[in-house]
Amino acid sequence: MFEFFAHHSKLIDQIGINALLALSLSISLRAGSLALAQAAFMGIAAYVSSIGAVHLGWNLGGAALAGALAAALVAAVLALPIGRLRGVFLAIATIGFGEITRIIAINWPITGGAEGLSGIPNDANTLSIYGTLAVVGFAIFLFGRTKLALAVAATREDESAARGVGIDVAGVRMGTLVAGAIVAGLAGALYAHSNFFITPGDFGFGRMEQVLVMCVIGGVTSSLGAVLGALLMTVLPELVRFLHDYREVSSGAILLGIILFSPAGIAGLWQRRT
Amino acid sequence: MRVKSVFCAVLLLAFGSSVALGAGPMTGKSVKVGVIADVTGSAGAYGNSQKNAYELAGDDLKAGLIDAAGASLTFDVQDSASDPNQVVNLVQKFTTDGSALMIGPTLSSEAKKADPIAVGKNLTILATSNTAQGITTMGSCVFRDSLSEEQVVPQMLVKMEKAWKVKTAAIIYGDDDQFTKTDFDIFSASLKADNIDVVDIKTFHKGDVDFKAQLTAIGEKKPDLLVIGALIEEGVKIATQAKQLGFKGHFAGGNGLNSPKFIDLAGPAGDGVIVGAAYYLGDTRGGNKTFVERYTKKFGKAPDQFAAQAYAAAQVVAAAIKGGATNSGQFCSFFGNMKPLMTVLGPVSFMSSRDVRADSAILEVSKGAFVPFK
Amino acid sequence: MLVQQLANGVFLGAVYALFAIGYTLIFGVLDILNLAHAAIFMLAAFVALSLAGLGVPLVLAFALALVVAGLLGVLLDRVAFAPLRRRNAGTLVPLISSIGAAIIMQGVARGIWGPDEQRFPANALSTAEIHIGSLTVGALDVVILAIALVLMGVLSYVLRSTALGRSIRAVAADRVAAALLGVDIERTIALTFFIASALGGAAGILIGLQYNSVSLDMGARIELKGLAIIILGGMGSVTGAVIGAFLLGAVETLSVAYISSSYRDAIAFGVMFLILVLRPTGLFGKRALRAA
Amino acid sequence: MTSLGFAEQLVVDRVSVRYGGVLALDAVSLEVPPATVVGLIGPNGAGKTTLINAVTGVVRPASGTIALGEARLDRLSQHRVARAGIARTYQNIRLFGALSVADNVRAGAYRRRGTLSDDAVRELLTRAMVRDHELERRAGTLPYGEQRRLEIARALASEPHVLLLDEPAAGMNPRESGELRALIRAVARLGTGILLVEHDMSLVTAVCDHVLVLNFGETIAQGTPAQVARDPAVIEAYLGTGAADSEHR
Amino acid sequence: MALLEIENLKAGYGRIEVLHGISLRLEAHTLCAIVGANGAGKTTLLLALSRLIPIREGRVTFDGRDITRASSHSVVRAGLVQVPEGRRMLASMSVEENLQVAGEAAHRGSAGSGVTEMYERFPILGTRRSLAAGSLSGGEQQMLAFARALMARPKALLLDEPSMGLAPKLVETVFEIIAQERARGTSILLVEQNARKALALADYAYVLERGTISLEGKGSELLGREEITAAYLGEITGPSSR
Repeated sequence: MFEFFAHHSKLIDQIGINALLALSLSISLRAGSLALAQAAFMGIAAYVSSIGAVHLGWNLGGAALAGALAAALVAAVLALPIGRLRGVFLAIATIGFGEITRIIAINWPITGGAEGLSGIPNDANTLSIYGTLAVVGFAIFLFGRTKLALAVAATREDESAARGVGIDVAGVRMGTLVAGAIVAGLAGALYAHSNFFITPGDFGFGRMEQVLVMCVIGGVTSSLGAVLGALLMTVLPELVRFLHDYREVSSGAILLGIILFSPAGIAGLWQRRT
Repeated sequence: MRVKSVFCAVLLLAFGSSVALGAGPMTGKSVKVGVIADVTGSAGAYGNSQKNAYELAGDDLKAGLIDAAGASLTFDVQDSASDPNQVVNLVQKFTTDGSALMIGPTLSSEAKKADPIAVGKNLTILATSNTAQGITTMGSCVFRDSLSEEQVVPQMLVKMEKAWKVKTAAIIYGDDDQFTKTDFDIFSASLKADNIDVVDIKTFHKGDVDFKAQLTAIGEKKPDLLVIGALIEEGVKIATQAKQLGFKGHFAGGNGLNSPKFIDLAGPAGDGVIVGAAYYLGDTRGGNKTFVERYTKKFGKAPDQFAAQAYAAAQVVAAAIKGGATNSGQFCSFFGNMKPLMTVLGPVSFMSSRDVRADSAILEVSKGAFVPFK
Repeated sequence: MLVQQLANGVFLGAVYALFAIGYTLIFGVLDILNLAHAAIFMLAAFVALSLAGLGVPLVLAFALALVVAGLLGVLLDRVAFAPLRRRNAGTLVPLISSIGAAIIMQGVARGIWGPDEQRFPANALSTAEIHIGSLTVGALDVVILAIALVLMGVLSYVLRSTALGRSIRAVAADRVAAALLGVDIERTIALTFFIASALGGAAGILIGLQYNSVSLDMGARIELKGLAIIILGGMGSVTGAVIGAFLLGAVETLSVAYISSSYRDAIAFGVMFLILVLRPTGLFGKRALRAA
Repeated sequence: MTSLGFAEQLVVDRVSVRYGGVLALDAVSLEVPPATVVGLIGPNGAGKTTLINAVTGVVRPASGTIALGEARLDRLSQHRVARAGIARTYQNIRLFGALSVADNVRAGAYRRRGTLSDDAVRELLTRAMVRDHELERRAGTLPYGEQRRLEIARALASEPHVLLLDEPAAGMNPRESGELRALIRAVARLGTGILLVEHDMSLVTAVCDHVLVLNFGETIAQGTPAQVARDPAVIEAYLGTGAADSEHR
Repeated sequence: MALLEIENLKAGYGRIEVLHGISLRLEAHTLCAIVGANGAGKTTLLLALSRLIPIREGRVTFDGRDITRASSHSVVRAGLVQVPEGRRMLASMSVEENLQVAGEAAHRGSAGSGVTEMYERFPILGTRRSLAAGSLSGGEQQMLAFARALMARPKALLLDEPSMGLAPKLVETVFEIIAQERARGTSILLVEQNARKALALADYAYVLERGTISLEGKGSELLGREEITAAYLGEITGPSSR
């Protein structure tokens, strides 16, 4: 057991970070918003926390909080112009936002541009990653029992009817975007602090696609599903290593297979609710 | 004359090693080297060359063209799919599976994430394609046999200025790639040092295919020299489109353009481009002629710099084994004290900074081939 | 310089347009974002290149590759979209399945053609240049522009004046009404995929020719640009996609020339973002496909 | 059961609504006092839906005022109107289909403090005559009639001052619509004012204290159901001559 | 054998079964009415017949052919054509294109002379031919909806609430068109809430209540039946009929 952990600790850390990312996306998908800015939020927090750690000597806790806060702030500002957008349009607007963020990171001297930011203290360990995951998971669980969770679900189901019972739909959507950004931000900070080095390319459309796939594979709005999706999609490339040149094909095929044969994602395989 | 003597040397080497085969002082010892390469994904073209080189090295070990003193030397090449996470996982694998040495990963940005893990586990690293700054400073056993641009570019500019009296230059480079951004930094510093006036700087992004807007703007300024900070794909298009738009100046590029593929892809548009490089395909030292022939035969194309640097790494590793190294610590101390070793890159040794000390080549594309620039 | 830059923008825009038309056509008819469009774009270029490599005349290779791209599109629909359509899976799930399909196609292409960038056989392409005053354009660029315009013209004619076009527009306007009129919905969708993918393939081949390079990741960049274009023009609008493409070509070249090459893509996406926020229907809106 | 003896009166005062250049509602006034059922009838396109939209904050009146007691509603956003105490049902049922029956009712009580207990939910279901009390069942899987009644339960859960019912009898058979009649009266008796948009004239006649008839955005008649039914302008506009049954959904 | 025969048909949406075993017959050259309150399943029945929703159980034959599992377009091509509720215009396409697409779809090719015939039959459409269908008035749209269906030269028409949302005068016109079409020999299955008018016109009629047939008989007979009037006409005819 210990040996297994020693051999795979980095993989285990990645699973944790990816689970946080998938969770963060599932939070905004819960309100029915297909906002695909998680990679950008992650990046913003990764840079804020790393710059703080490198130049100002912040410790992990402070850096992670500052990063998450910065991501939350950006999300709150972003929520205003995109408030009217829905569905694919929202998706595209947020993808555009992600690209703009990435390009700014490339050109802004403080980020180190394409050459990346190095010297980030490597102080995020498995404990801090899974501790954060547990706290976030518990927070989501607690939130699920509040009235606000009902407001979020109602907003997803029918915005107009939700307004009709007094739910502030714009507020709910902004709230979930910001909450998602905080979680993505924590993931970003942990990512930076367990990777020594970050570049803008770490937070591009490819990353966003990856997170989206994990989340949908898991079952879109299920927290457990998001974690399972992250687990599967992180471990899969390592598991199919023996396929060599056809690794890519197999992961695409598995993705397609789950989509086609289990509409509710992995979570739906045993968690069929009426 | 020189060709002849090298040929003899190769023959001797081949003869000598075949004698050694199966009966060397290291017979019965086995050494596994973990290789991380981006065989697939966006950096797949480079990783593939590297993978090919180790495959050939495997063949050549059997054929006795590389001498590992009878030890069984294997290169465990794993694909990291241009995904830093997979690189990290592979490094962890190699720190625990008995690998005596790690070679790779392909990209500098990957190395910066992954190498510290190996350093933490005291696994010696030999990088073959990382050219960014700050690679070997990550640990006291991190080496590279890839010549950095800083070592090449200044010599190159001096030569060009002499030949052409260059007064003004423009730079176009990829600003979202670590390698090409480094190119830009080094070129602009060297240009400044040489008092060459930089009249325009334009950027592009990875995967761009159309550079006409940038080149039209640059063309207006009529610089004597256009510096291309690009990898092959973009570099080819930049050279082609610049010529198409009627650019009359000279072209210079960094290591990124030094590949037979550049000539292949650029065709006549490549003519006259000067590159500062770590490897010269036409070099005849260190078994390079045989290497080029065997590589071309096996893979249907000539080796590029990535392949050559990887193959040279295999030669260095074999030499280390011959020198008695079988574990990480022994490799580290062997590399640190290595006398110049003749490889396909020419004589190679490591400086105290663990960067490589090797010849640079200033090459010119001429009639579809790289020739030394005079 | 402005004239040269605008000309650069036009040549860039023509191929963008071909790519984006297919994107937008599928969105117009099915309301889904097909992220595998870029993979077909890439595969078509490789197919054409391989055919040309076998000695097939370029024109024929082009035509055959278009057919292959079209058939790939039909296959894509059958495998990745049709099953989801039957269970009314919404817009998000097909988006993901298109990502899955794209990964598979990418992997297959790598298996067949390897990771290296490739070029068309030497002498297959003209490198002649045309000079008009201070303006320099490649003869090849002009030919490609002409092909792109002809293909767009043909598509516009098909959509406006043929039975097939009318049935495509009918399905885009109201799938149930079209079915009740006797339109074979699945066949129409298959043909839409054929046309859209063939055009996407044409874009891939023409870009491959124009820059004489075909590579595995050629789809990745244009994928996001395609999104910007169909937003500029209005999702689902063919006319919009064409105009959006030329607009993006112009925005890109002019921002390089007059603002900053480093922020070129940020400016392009910024314009897209603004259009989405200020006028989500784009410059033409979805209705335009339906009216063609 | 909760008594709402203190319910506020809804006052719509000379409200006009414009869509582009078209005047959809022209200075319409009406009052819904507590414990009163007011009927709103008129041909399709007469402005009934527009009036409901104006009251619920979906559209903003070009002129006129809407007030609930002392509070002005006409400048409030939709959810604030709902929080002020206006609840509604929809012509084409708009339940939260993937949520459970209980969660639909609880969402209805969103404006109230705390969350409803299962017992409170059951009581509301009983009041609204929902037969199926399986609280965890997905609302979208209920039969049509049950969905309509669940929607009413959701609206009642907010303990509204005023309840807007948009064609609640649509799709109900006579027995069900008879039950609906009793339900409406019972709700009104407890103090809630009700604005009922309905085509089923027998229901309107049976439950309404006052009826307002709209045509082309204008009020053309009002009074008791009997008065309105005799009004020549109403017969002409709404029922048509010789085609008494032409106007329905 | 009847032109259209439905035996024990069950259908619905998702988990909900709306029709619980419907059997009915439409004889050739007759008009058969289906009346019932909103939500009774009338539209569901027509959608199932046009094969837009799956038939779960039972059998449908049309013109001697089993169409229980047929595709929607093959049903149209066999001559069973629906004029849908709400008219469902292809709003941004012109009047002429609406007709063309219908003709081309039904005959797999050219719309032929059908378009001209429709202009002769509905002159108002001719004057509007290049306008977008969405810009027509309600009455004009209903005419276009009819004309579009007739482009297929149907043997039988399925009409779903053709008088819905129309002014009284136009309702008369619509029922005139229905009568004419029957006179031309087309069989018609008419779904209407306007039960009086429908029954008056019908050769035979069924009353649909909550997914099952509760009554059937000749149109004129049903019209006179007390329980029909009480149960189905009472609530939809308004105060003047009470």
